[in-house]
Amino acid sequence: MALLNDHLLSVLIWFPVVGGILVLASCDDRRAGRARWTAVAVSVATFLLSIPLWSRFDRTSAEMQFVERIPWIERFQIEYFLGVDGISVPLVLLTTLLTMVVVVAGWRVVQARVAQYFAAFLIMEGLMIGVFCALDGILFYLFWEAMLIPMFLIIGVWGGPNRVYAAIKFFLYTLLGSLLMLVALLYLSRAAGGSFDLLFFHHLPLSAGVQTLVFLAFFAAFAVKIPMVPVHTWLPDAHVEAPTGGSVILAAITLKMGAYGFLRIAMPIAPDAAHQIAPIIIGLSLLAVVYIALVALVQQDMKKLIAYSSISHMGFVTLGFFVFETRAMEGAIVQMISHGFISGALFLCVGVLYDRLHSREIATYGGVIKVMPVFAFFIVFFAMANAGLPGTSGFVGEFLVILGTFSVNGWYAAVAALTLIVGAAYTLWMVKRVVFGPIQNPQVAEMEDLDRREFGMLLFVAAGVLLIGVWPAPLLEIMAASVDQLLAHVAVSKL
Amino acid sequence: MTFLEVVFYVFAAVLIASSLLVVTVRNPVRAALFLVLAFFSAACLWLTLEAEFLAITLVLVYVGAVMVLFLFVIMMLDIDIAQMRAGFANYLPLGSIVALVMAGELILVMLSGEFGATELPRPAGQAVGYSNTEALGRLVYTDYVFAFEVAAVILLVAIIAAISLTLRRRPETRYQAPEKQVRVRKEDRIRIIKMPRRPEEKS
Amino acid sequence: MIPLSHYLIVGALLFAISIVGIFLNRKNLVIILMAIELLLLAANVNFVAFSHYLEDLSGQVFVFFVLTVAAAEAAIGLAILIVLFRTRRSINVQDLDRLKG
Amino acid sequence: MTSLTVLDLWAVAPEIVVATLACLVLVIDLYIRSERPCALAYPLTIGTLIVGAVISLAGLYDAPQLALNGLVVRDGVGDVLKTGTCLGTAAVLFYARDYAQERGLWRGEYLVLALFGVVGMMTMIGAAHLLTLYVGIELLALCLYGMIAMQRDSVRAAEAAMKYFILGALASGVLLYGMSLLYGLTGSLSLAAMSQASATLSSESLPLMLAIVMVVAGLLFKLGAVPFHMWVPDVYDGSATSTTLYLSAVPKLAAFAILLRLLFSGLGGWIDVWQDMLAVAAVLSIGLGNVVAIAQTSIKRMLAYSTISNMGFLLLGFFAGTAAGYSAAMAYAVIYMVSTLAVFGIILALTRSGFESDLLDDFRGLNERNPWLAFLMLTVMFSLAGIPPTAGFFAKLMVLQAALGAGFIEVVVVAAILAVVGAFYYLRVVKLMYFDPPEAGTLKIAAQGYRRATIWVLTVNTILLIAITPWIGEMIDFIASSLVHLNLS
Amino acid sequence: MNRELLYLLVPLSCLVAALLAGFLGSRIGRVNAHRSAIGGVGLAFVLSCLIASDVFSGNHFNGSVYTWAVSGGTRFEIGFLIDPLSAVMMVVVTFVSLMVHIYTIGYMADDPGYTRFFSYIALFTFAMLMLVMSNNFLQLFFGWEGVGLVSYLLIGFWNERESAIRANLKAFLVNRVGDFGFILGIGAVLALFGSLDYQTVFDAAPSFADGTFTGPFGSEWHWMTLICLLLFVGAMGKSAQVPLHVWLPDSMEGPTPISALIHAATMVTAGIFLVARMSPLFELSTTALAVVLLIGALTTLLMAFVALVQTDIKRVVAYSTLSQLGYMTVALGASAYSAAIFHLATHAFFKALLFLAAGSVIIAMHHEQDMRRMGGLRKLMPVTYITCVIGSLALAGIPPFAGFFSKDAIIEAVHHSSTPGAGFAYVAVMIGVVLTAFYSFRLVFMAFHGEERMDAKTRSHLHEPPRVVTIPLVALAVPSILAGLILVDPVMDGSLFGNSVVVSAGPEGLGMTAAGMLAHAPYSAPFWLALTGILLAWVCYSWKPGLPASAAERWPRLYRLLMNKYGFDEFYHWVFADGARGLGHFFWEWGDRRLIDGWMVNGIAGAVGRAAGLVRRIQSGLVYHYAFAMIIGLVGLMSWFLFARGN
Repeated sequence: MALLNDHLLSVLIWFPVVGGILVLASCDDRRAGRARWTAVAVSVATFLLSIPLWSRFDRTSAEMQFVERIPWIERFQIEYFLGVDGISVPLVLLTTLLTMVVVVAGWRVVQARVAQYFAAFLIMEGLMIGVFCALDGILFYLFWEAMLIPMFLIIGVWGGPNRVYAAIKFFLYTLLGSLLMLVALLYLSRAAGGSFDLLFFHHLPLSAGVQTLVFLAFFAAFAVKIPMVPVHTWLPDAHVEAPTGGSVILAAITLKMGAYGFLRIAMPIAPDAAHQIAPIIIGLSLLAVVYIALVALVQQDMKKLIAYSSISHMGFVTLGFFVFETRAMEGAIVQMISHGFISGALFLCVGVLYDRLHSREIATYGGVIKVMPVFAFFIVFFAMANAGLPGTSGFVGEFLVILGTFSVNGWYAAVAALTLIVGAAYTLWMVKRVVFGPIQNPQVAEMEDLDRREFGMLLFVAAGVLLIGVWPAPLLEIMAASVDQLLAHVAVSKL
Repeated sequence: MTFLEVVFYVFAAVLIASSLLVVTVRNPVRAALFLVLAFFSAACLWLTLEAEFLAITLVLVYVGAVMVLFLFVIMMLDIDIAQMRAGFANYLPLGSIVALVMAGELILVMLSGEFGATELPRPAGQAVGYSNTEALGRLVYTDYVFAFEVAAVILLVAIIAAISLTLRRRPETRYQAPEKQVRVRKEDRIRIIKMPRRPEEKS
Repeated sequence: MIPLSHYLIVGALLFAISIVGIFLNRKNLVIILMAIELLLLAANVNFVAFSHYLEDLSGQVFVFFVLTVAAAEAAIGLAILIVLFRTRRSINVQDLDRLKG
Repeated sequence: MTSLTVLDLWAVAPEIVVATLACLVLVIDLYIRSERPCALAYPLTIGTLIVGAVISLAGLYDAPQLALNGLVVRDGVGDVLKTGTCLGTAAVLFYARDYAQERGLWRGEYLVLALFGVVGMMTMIGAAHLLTLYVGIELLALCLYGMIAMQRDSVRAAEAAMKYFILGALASGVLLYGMSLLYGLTGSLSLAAMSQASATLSSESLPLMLAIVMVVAGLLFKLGAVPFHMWVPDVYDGSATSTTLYLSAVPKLAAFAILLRLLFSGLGGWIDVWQDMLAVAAVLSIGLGNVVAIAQTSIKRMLAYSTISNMGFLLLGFFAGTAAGYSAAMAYAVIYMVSTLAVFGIILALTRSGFESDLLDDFRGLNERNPWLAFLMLTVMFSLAGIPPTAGFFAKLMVLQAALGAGFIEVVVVAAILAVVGAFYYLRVVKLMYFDPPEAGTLKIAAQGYRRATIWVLTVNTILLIAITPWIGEMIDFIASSLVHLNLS
Repeated sequence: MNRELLYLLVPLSCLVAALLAGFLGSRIGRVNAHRSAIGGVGLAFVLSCLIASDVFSGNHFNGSVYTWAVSGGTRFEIGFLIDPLSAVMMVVVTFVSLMVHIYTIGYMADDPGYTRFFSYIALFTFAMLMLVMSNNFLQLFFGWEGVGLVSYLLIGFWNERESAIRANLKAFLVNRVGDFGFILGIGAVLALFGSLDYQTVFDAAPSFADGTFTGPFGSEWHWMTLICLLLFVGAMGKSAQVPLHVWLPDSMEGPTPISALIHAATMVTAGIFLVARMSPLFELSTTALAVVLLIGALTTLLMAFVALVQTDIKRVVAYSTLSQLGYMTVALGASAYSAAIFHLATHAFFKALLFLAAGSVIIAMHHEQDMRRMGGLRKLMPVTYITCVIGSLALAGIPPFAGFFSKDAIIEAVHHSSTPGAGFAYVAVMIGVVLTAFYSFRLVFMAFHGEERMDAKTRSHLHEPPRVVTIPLVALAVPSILAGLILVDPVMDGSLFGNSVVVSAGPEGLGMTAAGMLAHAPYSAPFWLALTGILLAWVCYSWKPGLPASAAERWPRLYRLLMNKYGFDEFYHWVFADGARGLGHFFWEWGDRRLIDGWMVNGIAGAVGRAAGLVRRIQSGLVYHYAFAMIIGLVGLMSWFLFARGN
């Protein structure tokens, strides 16, 4: 119990990693069932372990909590330094929650190299939690990069026909950004007298020029990960080719790592540069909202469409960050969580269809509601959530961001609000062509509705979407103190 | 011009000329012979520097042993000399430019006067009875004994390598392998082949 | 009297000639090996000259070792040459192009 | 002239032991014939190397000592590197056995040359004098020429040996010429004396610059850095894989040692002269190595270019000229050696008689043929690419940090971007192993007997690259502590 | 009983009913599904009536149910504001909804999506109630979008029909255009007032009345104008005002009960309700009011003309709805909020009636909607006929039917309005009166009078639909007759809505009473204009049926213009649908695929690859090349150091 009290974060990070390694080591394809059940057990256990994070978190404090800090590489003052604040806690929970869903989603679909598949997800879970908890620059980078490996394999091994291109593109794109971030971290460490403590970096005085360069380096890493226009093109490819679970994790969590990086690293370390560059980032965000939405409109591939929709929604997140307004920023964080659920759910939905007909082309389908009414209910629900319907989580973030942005600049808000129209347009147009209409493809007529497993996982996610939509107060409450502190910190110039 | 200077300039000129010829002549045998000349001239130059032992060694070891080895190999390999130098002229301009640049830079540095040693006066000759060989021998067997041992290892390595690379059992020569003879079985020697009953039908 | 730099210039010229000899020669490997001997000679000339002018015997000791090494090198070089000739029936430098890219 | 003491002998004890036992191996192999080749020589060789490693390590924490009239030095860094050399060579020979046996290379001479090569490397590592340095370099070089050419029936090996010989001799000629100039300038061949001369000799001096250019050029050749890298791919490619393994993995430690001895101990006072040269070579090496590796179809050639780029990274740490830089470069060399051992070990484990496994396509679908080897290969590839949490990442981290600490931000940024290019070809191997189906007709890889043992050792070797992560700090501290006596000011 | 619980019960009973029918519909069966839905909505209706009586006895309520979120110091609440305005709306909504529920039992009897349908309409009632009962903008928006969602679902109810699913997408998107303005309006409110609570905002509004900001091109803008206009954009979307009206006619693809409920009686009135609710804000901006007035007048006029040429029975009613919504908007623009709500209420009854009557005809005709294939139904469907005539009379504004009072109140209000553009609006509404009368009776004459134009088979099956269909007709006919008479006095003297609508100054009230209006009617222009309209309709469609065709031939361009509905649809399709897709294609093809992926990403990768190939060729395999490279490197380094650095 002491282990859980004092080392909760470590447990959360390493438990799934070790679990993943065990799955990998102890199961081959002949014992796929064992791999599956072990994976489920590990992911559920991780989720249960993450609950205390929520329940024992002191919401009134903006300080780092559950802190663990021991020296690691003393020569370089690299520490094993973990801690969470109100911004990371929801993300950690999102990770543990969705990993469960993803593990279930891959249950029957993956038949080859089962143990490797589940192990990859479990290991990735731990690494992603690590990203959200790490407070040491190198530790952060370690988790950040290490996560690429399982993701690369997931896309490449279990992906679609063009998976190699997608996987390598994903990897290199991200790596390019990250290495620049590494250089920035090294530079900061040099300026800080050797330490890699991110919290110490927050208070490090830096000149305007240095801040700009450092910020741009971080920007390179995070913008790619989020992804922002124009470095987004890896995402549609990666999403399309990845297996369902990979798409879900990619959309739901890894994209959030980029956004999280802005909050935890880029903005507080280089506040003046953040202010200075904010108009550009806002411009790119708005470009994402409109340009990407239009691009999404013409996609023929469902996954690609959802991928583009993700980019567009993540545009909201960056917009919310860089107007430096409490409501907008909180909205943006809620948007991160909500997008995790919704895009994840949409990918699951596409996965359900793909499992049946092995096609992601919109044109293949049509009239699905006739044969799969329950499924149709879910996909319409998630589509509506994606379009930001009130009562779903998709609304909360968009609403708060637009509101917050408006109080800063009406024009920004006006452009952002266009998503109400275009967002609905591409989502519902897809729904129209897939779910509604007459059945034109005879294969569609033979599709079976959701089985219990699929129903369960979609219901689970839908419950989350609905809960956040109807009552986002707890979520906002947990992050409020941290966001306030962050904004207060960013408001003070370092010059 | 003293005698020493005459000796120096003459042999220096011969050295340069013969080494130029080494890299330019068509026939490798001649090249080897020019190399001998070059080494000989160098040995003479070294004599002007009172490095008697080394000069003698150069002649004995190089001219006597290494160059003979070279000639031996050239003869042994029986190379077609006629086509050896084709196309040489094509690369000459580029080669000479590089050579000139390099030589120019090196000479520039040597003449720059920044060499601490140029200020050094040419030392007076050694006393009578001074043995360069003995002095060197003392050094080599005492101060430099470790290097000497390593050099010995180098020679050993050269021997091992040269032998193991060149000594070979000729494939055309047949050796007896008693252990194989003992172990041989019927199947290794006789193969029973099924033939069509009437071979003439095959055609 | 002959200044040190003259010896050095002889060495420098030998150096330049031998180096150019290595890449100018496109046909016969043996001559490349000879150029290498010249290259070592250039360094030796320097060493001996410095040794004399510095009145320090260690330079000559060095040359002694260089000569030893050079002999060993020549032996191995020629051995490799023979191996090469046996496998390829040629010591033409231009034929030495199976490994590339 | 000083008299020889036991202490003097203790300083070169590893060299003496290995050289003596090497002679024993030579004799034993000549006179004791057995059913299988080297039945006795092989264990003896491994034993020799282990003894060498133990003796090297034995004096680790002694005070540094200049011995044998200043020809050699025994200090912490030398001990660590000698230990690494011995152990690395032992691993090389361990991995190489089956492969070399199948190709008729497994002869006493091969082992003896490998052992004498170790003696050469140790001599380089312990060198405190230009002469020791030179004979050490030549000893190693001659052994390598011999080992490469030993595959006598192979056209490629002979060609590789010849190329290596010519270019190596050219480089050592240049190095020697530089040394002669240094001798002339400082009046001494001892590195310590040379470093004292830096007080009086200005770094603006033209002859000095020339000398340093020559020396550095020679060293860069030994490292295989651009523009003296041309031998690397051809030699790696042409040699038998076991030899490639030997010459790619172990001598990097010695190469680092001679960099350290010559440039730091000897020419440390003129750092501003060689620093820029190394920086340029570093960037060019990283760039060229990474870019050209992409176009390769043979894994050995690809790894050769990877070596070029990795040596660039090593230089990146080294040229910083700080304590952190040297220890980073040394750690880089060690980690690089371990990675290289692993990767070639895997290649060797995949070969069978008549099948070289040296093309990238031979790795196609390895995950289905042998998932464990595929996983090991994956780990090494990510380590070489510098992706965390592997040791390769920390190696790169340290050198980048050192270079940044010395103020070379632009160089670091360029290196970082080029590393992305590098990641591509490592990923390609992973892609082949994991994403592509195996080619029809390729067998599953069965492991039994010696091969099974090899795979166990390979596993330890490879997993070390990840498992070290929690203790990477200790490892770096160990390496750095071995460097403290070097009088780093 | 606790009041708050009571209020909560109204929407929740509908929600529970919707969930029951929706999720458990297949388990509990059709009958139980409709029972639960009707039960829920019926309960809501009864409670609404109770609440209304309570409210009119002076018990207003404004309080929150729960805190939805707290962010940046703003509390976002879910809560109720129960005042006369919302009470009236609640009663109207629940009543019409209940009627439609009952009617549905008959209308949808054969439909496989029976339970789903009940779930939807119950859910709709829930959303609409949330909208009208809200005490803040957040919940308003919630309900606002909720009705949009249900409307989407219901228009596309017959989801295998291509036209239906196209119409529902269109409806949703056009509504979203309105919401775009709406959410920005909410943003502006929050930015200005720091709260989304009605009461807080309304209380603070006067002090911000003159607040200005600098808009584009340096123009000065009043905050109030901006807020009101943005909110009104939302209202335009929901209430289908020109130019955002295009979705409403298409929404007739849904089942008829839906047309009655959503697209006539309730959802489309949300915009009207919104503006009335926001009267404290609109009153502060004359500009906004003028815009409202103008848009309303335009809608009235343009849509009424289109209604003249429609032949689909439902579309005629739909366009009449548009035109009537225009009336209400005009009233809002003229600051006659009470009149607008009054017309909203009466219109809800008679328009629902008309739709249900049309639906009744459609059932009888076996889903034939073209009036040119009807005629003479009067004898065959007497109940439908009579109720339909009642509805038409109410719509045409013939005293003493409900529409007369409300419409007259609007006309009077516009007449006396001082809002800029009131003159134009007055003319528009006057013309509208004629047209309204004309098209409503055109329907009556075409469908129920004259010769029977349907085919024999249909004719043989033609009969009055069952009770569940006719009872709601009758039930709706009653308020269509009486609602005006009863309500006009309290509305006009301001006692009904009290302070729930705010009028700064102007024609509100005008001292009209039921008796006075009835007495005044024969002397007023609207009355005679309406009669003229009916007469014209009789002339054209009963007396001389060839007349319309010859008129169409005489003015072909005008006819085509009207038939094409002024080309809005084509224009929007061309500009927005095709435009967006074209732009999307362009961005994707040129931006993402060629510029970013092709040129930047793969281009760089390709360049690296080519460089690799190039450098690889330098590695020629020839040893003298290698030596040369080394020597060049050496010479280069030498030269660099000796010349560049040395000197």
